[in-house]
Amino acid sequence: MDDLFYFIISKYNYWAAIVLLFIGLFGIIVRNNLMKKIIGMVIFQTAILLFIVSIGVKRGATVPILKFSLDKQPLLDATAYANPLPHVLILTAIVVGVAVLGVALALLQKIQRVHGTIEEDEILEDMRK
Amino acid sequence: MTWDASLLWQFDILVLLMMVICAVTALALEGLLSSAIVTGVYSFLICLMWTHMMAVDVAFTEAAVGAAISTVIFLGTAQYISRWIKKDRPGEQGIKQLTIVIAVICAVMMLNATRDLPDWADPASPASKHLSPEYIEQAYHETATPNVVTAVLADYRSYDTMFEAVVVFAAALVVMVLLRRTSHKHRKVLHLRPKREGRDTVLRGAAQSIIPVMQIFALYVLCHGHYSPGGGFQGGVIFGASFILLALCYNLKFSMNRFREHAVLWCCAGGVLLYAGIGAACLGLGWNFLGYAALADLLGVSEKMARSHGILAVEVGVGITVMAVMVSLYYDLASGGDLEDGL
Amino acid sequence: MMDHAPILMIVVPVFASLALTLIGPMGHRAAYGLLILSVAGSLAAAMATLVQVVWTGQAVHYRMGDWVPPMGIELVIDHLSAGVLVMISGCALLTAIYSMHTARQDNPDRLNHYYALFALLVAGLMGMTATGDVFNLYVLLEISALSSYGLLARGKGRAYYATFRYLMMGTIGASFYLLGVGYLYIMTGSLNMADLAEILKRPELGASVNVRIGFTLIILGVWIKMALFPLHAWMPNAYSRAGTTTACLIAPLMTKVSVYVMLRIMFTVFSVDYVFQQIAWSRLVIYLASAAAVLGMITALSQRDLRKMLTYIIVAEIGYLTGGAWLANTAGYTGAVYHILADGLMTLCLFMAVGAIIYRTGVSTSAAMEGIFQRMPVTAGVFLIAAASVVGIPPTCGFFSKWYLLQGAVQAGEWVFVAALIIAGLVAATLFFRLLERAFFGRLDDPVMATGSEEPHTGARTIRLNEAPLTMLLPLVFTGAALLGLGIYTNEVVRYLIRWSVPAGM
Amino acid sequence: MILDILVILAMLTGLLFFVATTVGIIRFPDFYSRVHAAGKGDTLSTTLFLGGAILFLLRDFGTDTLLTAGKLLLIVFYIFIASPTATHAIIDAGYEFRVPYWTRSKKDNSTKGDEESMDNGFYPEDLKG
Repeated sequence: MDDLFYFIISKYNYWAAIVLLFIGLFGIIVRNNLMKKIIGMVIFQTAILLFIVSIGVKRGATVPILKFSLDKQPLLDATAYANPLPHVLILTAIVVGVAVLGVALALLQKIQRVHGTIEEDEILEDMRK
Repeated sequence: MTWDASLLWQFDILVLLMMVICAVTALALEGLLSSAIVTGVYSFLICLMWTHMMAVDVAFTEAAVGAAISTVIFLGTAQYISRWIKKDRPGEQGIKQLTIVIAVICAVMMLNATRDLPDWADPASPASKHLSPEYIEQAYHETATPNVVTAVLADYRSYDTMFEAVVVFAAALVVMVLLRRTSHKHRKVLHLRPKREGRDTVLRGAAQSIIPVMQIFALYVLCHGHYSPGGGFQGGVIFGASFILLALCYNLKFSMNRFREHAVLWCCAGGVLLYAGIGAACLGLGWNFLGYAALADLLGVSEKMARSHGILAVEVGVGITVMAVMVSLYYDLASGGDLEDGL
Repeated sequence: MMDHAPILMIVVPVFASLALTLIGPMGHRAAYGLLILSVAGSLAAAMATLVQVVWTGQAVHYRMGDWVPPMGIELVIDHLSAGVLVMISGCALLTAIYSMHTARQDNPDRLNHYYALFALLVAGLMGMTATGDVFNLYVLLEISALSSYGLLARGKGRAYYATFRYLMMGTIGASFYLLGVGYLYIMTGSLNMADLAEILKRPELGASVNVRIGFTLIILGVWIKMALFPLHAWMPNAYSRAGTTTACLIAPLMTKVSVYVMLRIMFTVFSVDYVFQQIAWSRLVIYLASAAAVLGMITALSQRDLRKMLTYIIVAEIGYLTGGAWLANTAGYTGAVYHILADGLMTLCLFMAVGAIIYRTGVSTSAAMEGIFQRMPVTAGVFLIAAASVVGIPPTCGFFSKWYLLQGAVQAGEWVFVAALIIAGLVAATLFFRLLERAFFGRLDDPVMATGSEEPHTGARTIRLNEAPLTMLLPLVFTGAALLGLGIYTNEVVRYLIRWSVPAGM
Repeated sequence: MILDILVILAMLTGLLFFVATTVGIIRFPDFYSRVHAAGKGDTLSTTLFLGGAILFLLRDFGTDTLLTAGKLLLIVFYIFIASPTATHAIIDAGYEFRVPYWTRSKKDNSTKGDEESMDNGFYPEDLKG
């Protein structure tokens, strides 16, 4: 029982990320509305970010900002701070995500103007004409 | 096999569960506005999760970018498209169903494979053992920056960060090329935009009291990034958000009188230019690209302090670009590109 | 300055794009000149690096900010990437020169922003090729992707939906790549390619299912990006509806750079042993590649729109490249790498020639080819060379890459791939023969031509020379000559460049 | 000791108001009263809860705790300004678009009326919520 408990609490974070990932992918594939596809894309991306940030967590570690002792010396114990590298990667990835989102929404407005709809099947019909 | 109580797994599971619910709701709702708002809620929850994972810089960025700016540009777009989705028609769904089956199989395989992953929050995992201790132990001695994330972001991996600024610059450029002042001849748009005079005293009063503080706070976040969570992105986004708030409480024209179209464009490119220019200056001084230590002689400080100053300078560059790009995206997306009025 | 060539070839186009944005609406000529200058600078730096690499026989390393590699980011330019870098900047320079008229035609407004995105795309592709860091590759992948969305959406009407689909697929591909990098990072703790390769040699990681998932996700992401057969649906519409300049720039480069990334991940980050012994899907991949080659060519045969036809030819070529890379022998690898260079030039040449024809006739279906030999003899001649290269006729480089691929396939005993190569070649021959027949014997008084020509048609059968403008013709002729030149100097290219990059253990 | 009791009391009251707000948002019949519940309850409960947190921090009095308490106080202050303003803006927009309000006679189809009214227009002020 203890083992099972330990197993669950040491993996649940990855499970949540993978479940969210596939919820997002499902949204992109199945939904017919392009706005919903974009929302699916956002969820898909953030799920990956969640997965990568969870690599940086260490038990008993705190925020990766160095603490100082009373005589102004930094406390440089690597186990005391969370891993900063995934945070850096994800900062970059978040900004990339919002850039892609902006472009996708601009395209969406253009599609609405040209085709008069943002439902995928109606656009395809409109294009066949 | 003891579990440290400092990680509240109960709290985590609750937040993650709520995130899954939000994700499903955002995709299932029929109103597009509501799904945009629920996506914002999802972003806030992920922020909470990240704060709890000790990734404060990331959570800060997600709060400013994911929960605030993304929601605003979602709503800005929503006014030009229909508010409700139509029910999916039955019909040729064969390929979609096949894809879903494949996706579910992949999901099961990946969930199964998590058994082999290092345990969550294990201090002995490869990622915690290999590169990261060196960053934590050396960053302060080499860059005089206590916030290790800032040091890694703007110095060790500053080449990435430069291109990150280029990415947002490219996004602003693409959106501008796509939307701004293009002809509206083909427009079959549901025009739902309400007339806004901006005469509401309560809103104005609140904006007047909040916006200056926001801008000061943004500058604080930008400049204090060495010592606390924050830096160029977060500061830039907050500064940009202050102009967006101005546009929301008054109107778009009012905000554009204070931050003109040309100035926005100049700031977009200028920030990246500052960043890449510092890199090139280091190159000119005989070091490699973005080797801030080259600035030591110029500034009359030690190499360590030169790196610290270099980090500050590139953070300012990133801040300027991100601020201008957020404003530019808002101007274009909220007004449908004609910059007349919107949201 | 020689030491800094690796970074200069990436940041010079970035500076150019900033300048194009900052200076504001300047004359068309100034913007055009600035673009050409920056891309030429990039090409010069790439050439210098290539010479250095070939001369010393060693990879050039450039440490960003003087940080030692696993901590900082480094650029690594070895024989493979040096060749691809020269190909990218060369193609970009030719397209930039070519764009004098077409870019202005496609972009009546905001020409400098268009050129700024052009420069950013070049910077992104160069950066992807030069980098030695897997995460940095993701960032640059997104730069090239974002700027290509902007460029493709400059096409008319229906381009928006096609671009939207491309954006969705591109984002899924890039995200898969990022997730794969995340899996590798969680198992190894490193992001530097050389460091990763070192760590991944450990036997316990070789057997790990999560490393395998990471590899699969990265390869899947790259396949989506390069439009390998079942994942190619986004590409034909996106490319065929773009403006001429955009198509000339993106069609040859984006997919080839993705193939390069696949090779990099397979052989630099992972190893030959891992990919072919531990993973062992090469049989399956070769079937996919064969299907891509045959079906791509057959679909191309059924297209009426010229550019759509060329896009399906790219789908087929991606099949050749992927198949060659997964053959697991030196000949196949040589063929694949050589074909990256050859196919880049071939595709560029075809798209330029078709662009010139469309520019003069205003028609984009195969009817535009009617009587081209009389009207545009130079363009038609270069088109003939490019067609010969796609089919694989001796003096052109297409023959040699196919020769190596066939040799590799026979050595590996992959008869399906051999058959696919031969069938695809025959279909390509049919396709181009049909076109060239119309081009050679086509009648000028075809009603389609009457509407397309610039002056009202008089009904006379006079042969009016109506060649493309010089700025289009020069790069076109140069590309045609390069196709022949690359073919003639095959031995040298293989001996000095490709042999050096063959991964250990192949 | 007294401080502890005060902290617990403030936080509990805050939570109670949060629950009341949630119940109000779900149970109230029309747009206006729901927003009213959200605006009022949210502001008060956040204030109380953060007030509790400030008191908790000030138990061990020092420069850094005082600084943190000051920051929290600023957050309280700005929520106190922003949240009612947002509520005001939403209600104002609803009023301008003539969203029908609930009366006792319309009790049966009140929810339906609300849904229909949502269709009438777009509320830009939604954002500031």
